[in-house]
Amino acid sequence: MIDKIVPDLAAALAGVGDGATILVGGFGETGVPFALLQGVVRSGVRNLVLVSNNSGVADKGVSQLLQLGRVRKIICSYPRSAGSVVFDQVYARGDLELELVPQGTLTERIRAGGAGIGGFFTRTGVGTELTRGRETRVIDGQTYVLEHPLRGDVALIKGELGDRWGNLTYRLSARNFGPVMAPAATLTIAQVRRIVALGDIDPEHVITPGLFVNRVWACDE
Amino acid sequence: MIDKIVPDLAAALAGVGDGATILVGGFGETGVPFALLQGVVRSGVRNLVLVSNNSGVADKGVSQLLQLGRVRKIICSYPRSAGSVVFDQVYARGDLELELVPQGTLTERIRAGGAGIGGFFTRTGVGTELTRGRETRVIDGQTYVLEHPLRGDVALIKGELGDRWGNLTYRLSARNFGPVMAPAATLTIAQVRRIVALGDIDPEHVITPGLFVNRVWACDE
Amino acid sequence: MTTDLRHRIARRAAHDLPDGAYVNLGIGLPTLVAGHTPPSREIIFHSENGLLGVGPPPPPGAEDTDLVNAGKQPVTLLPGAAVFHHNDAFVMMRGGHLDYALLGGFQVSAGGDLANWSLGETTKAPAVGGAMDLAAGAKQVWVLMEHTTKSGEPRIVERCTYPLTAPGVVRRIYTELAVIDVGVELVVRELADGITFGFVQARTGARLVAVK
Amino acid sequence: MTTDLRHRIARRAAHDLPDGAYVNLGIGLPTLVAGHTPPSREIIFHSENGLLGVGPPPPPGAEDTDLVNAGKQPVTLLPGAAVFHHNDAFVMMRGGHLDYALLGGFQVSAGGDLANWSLGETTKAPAVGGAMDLAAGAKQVWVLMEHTTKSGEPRIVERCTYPLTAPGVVRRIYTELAVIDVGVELVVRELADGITFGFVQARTGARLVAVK
Repeated sequence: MIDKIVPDLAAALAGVGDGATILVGGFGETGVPFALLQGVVRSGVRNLVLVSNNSGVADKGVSQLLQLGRVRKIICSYPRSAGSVVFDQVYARGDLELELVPQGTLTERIRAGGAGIGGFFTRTGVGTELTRGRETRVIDGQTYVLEHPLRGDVALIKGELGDRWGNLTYRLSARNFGPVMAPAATLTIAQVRRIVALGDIDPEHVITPGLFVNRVWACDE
Repeated sequence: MIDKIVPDLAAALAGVGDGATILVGGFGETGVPFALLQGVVRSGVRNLVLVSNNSGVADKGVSQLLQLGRVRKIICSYPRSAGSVVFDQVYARGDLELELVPQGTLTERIRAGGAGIGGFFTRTGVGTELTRGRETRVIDGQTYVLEHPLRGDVALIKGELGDRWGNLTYRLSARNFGPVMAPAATLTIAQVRRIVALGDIDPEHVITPGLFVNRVWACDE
Repeated sequence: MTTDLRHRIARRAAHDLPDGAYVNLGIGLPTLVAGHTPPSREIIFHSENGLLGVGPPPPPGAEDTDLVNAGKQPVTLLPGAAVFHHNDAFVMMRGGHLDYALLGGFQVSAGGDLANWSLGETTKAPAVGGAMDLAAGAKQVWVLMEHTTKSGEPRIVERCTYPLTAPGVVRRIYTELAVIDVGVELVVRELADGITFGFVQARTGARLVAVK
Repeated sequence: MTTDLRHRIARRAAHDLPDGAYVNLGIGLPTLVAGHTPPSREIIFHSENGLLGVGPPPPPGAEDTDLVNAGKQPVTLLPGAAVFHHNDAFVMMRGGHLDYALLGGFQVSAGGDLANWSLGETTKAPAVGGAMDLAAGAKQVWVLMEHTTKSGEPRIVERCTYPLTAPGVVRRIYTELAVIDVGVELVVRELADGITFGFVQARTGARLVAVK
């Protein structure tokens, strides 16, 4: 019998180790799997590479990992925002490698990682310093730049409903990166607000089919 | 006021002309917009390029267009199947150009066409005659082939519910190519089983957001 | 710039959005446009985090932390709205499905180059978000900005000195002084009340021409 | 091949699918596997047209033309099933998310090359469907086929003479005579009742070795 539901945070994060590349869902504070991130903090793992649209606000989640010096590199589109105090400090100290990627290219690179695409051409970023020196190609008279897939050892995402096969729904704009990241990691872990019985989610309303998800943990957050 | 609902088949197909490249939704007979195709037959347009997973069964839809000699070229993955009698005849006569594309590459090329991707690398088809002579590249030790986006002048798809903003749902496996093709054409036309009031489709259950759809026509099929 | 001037720019741009337009509003000044669209027109606002049909902010107390816009501010959904994931949101941008992106700007060049994401500082981290995707992908890019910097330097220039967001993409500029079309030339389409062409030209770093 | 033999091959392969496996069944013989999985195991079947959690065929009269599998036959959905569009269905294949693809075969080479989509005829149109995507994308490809052609020619060969579906992808072959692992060598893992190694070797166009 398939049962992807795990009883606690420790079981949810088992095997997440030093040096892992972790895809972290969320946009601003919306859809961020804070409880899972709190568990990563407590687990003490270090030397992490994080892939996350933002770099954390205030002192929780990604910010806390940054503050504790657990992150070697962050790949994101918008690290600096209102409340990204910790990031600003850590970055200013030179203690963090930053790979800045346009948001649409970030999500497309993650999508490619999950979809078995070896690379793709996009017009985004052409003629800017973010693509300087990169391979370009003129296609139908337009210049495109080649971008590469991005995968994680782990994805941490936040769903609304989950079942024992790993099927997920999301709530409103908390959906954001969850469905994109779930297919792109070797180990995809979802915190959900509620576990439901198999079949309770209408097959047509499943947003992330269970085969993209390894563990589901219910968390009242 | 936005109102994408059209009153009849003629209005649905206005502007679909000779030489058009038409993306046709459906898999086998499921999700095929037969009523729209019937309209295309009646309109008399010719010299068409069709993009369709299959090549029609029996004597309706794509088959009928083939039989009447309206199709110059078909781009598909599985033209020959039980009941594809018309295709077999027309093809044997040499009256039809066929571009055969692996199904996953077909859907990914259409997806790229709608997503502004200039090209992508896939492992599908590498080392086979379907990619012979094509540009390849070794990425992380694996050989990939470069594939190009595919767009239509027109997309004909079949939805379940539609509203005046063009939002669509689909029923069960009739979803297939609809959501993939809708973004990839200049003019996307949907036949739907039922028109509903704006707001009747839960925003979280919209499968094809209205901006990908130009016309919605209710049809009891 | 005063709040009143900012709203005046936003209102002017809102006036030019046609019925049925799909529009993305950049953070900052462009966000104000949503409050100024004529009620007779249906304009569908897109948010990069996966929303189409974004409505006005909720009344105080009715905010939902799961429903925010690109600026992370609470929003509502209109009837007919759709929710989708981040990748689909950028398919809409990159795939050319949005009619208009209304963006803020640091500089716009005579050739329509846009610089709006980085001041080229080396001590602070850069942050780009969806700026490059919108600039490269929308059918039309309009820039809403103050005509000059706080110290009076022109923002409309021969060549951008700040890092580019995208080259050759801006079609129109709205400032507190004028509405300027960007094409082969910079054409002043409209002057604000009481403003002369010469006054605008004196505050612009590239050659303007008057509309014919 | 008799229906009984076909079912025997399908049953044998079904026996090797572990609990919790995500499996795509090719049309033809592999389709029979669904009817033979041990009830103690949950196997999740994927269909290329956008279904996961495919159940048994509906009872006569309960068919739904909107609910079919890759072979266009009516199916049902199990509790826990998911419906998605065609592109996502192939993301699952191409992205390596399916544990097993069980496919039919015309020929398999000693190196694991698979030929199962075309007989190389020039008068009839070729048709590939999802065969190449599955062969290139699934974590493991197992081929279920008759050991020889109707005229007695081996299907397991040194080099395929039919057009390839994908090179070097087959990990295991199930026939009515044997179960053969494809690796550095072709290892006969198991012989059917009453069949000898020599009998199988005589009907195989490449060198076999016995399992150690």
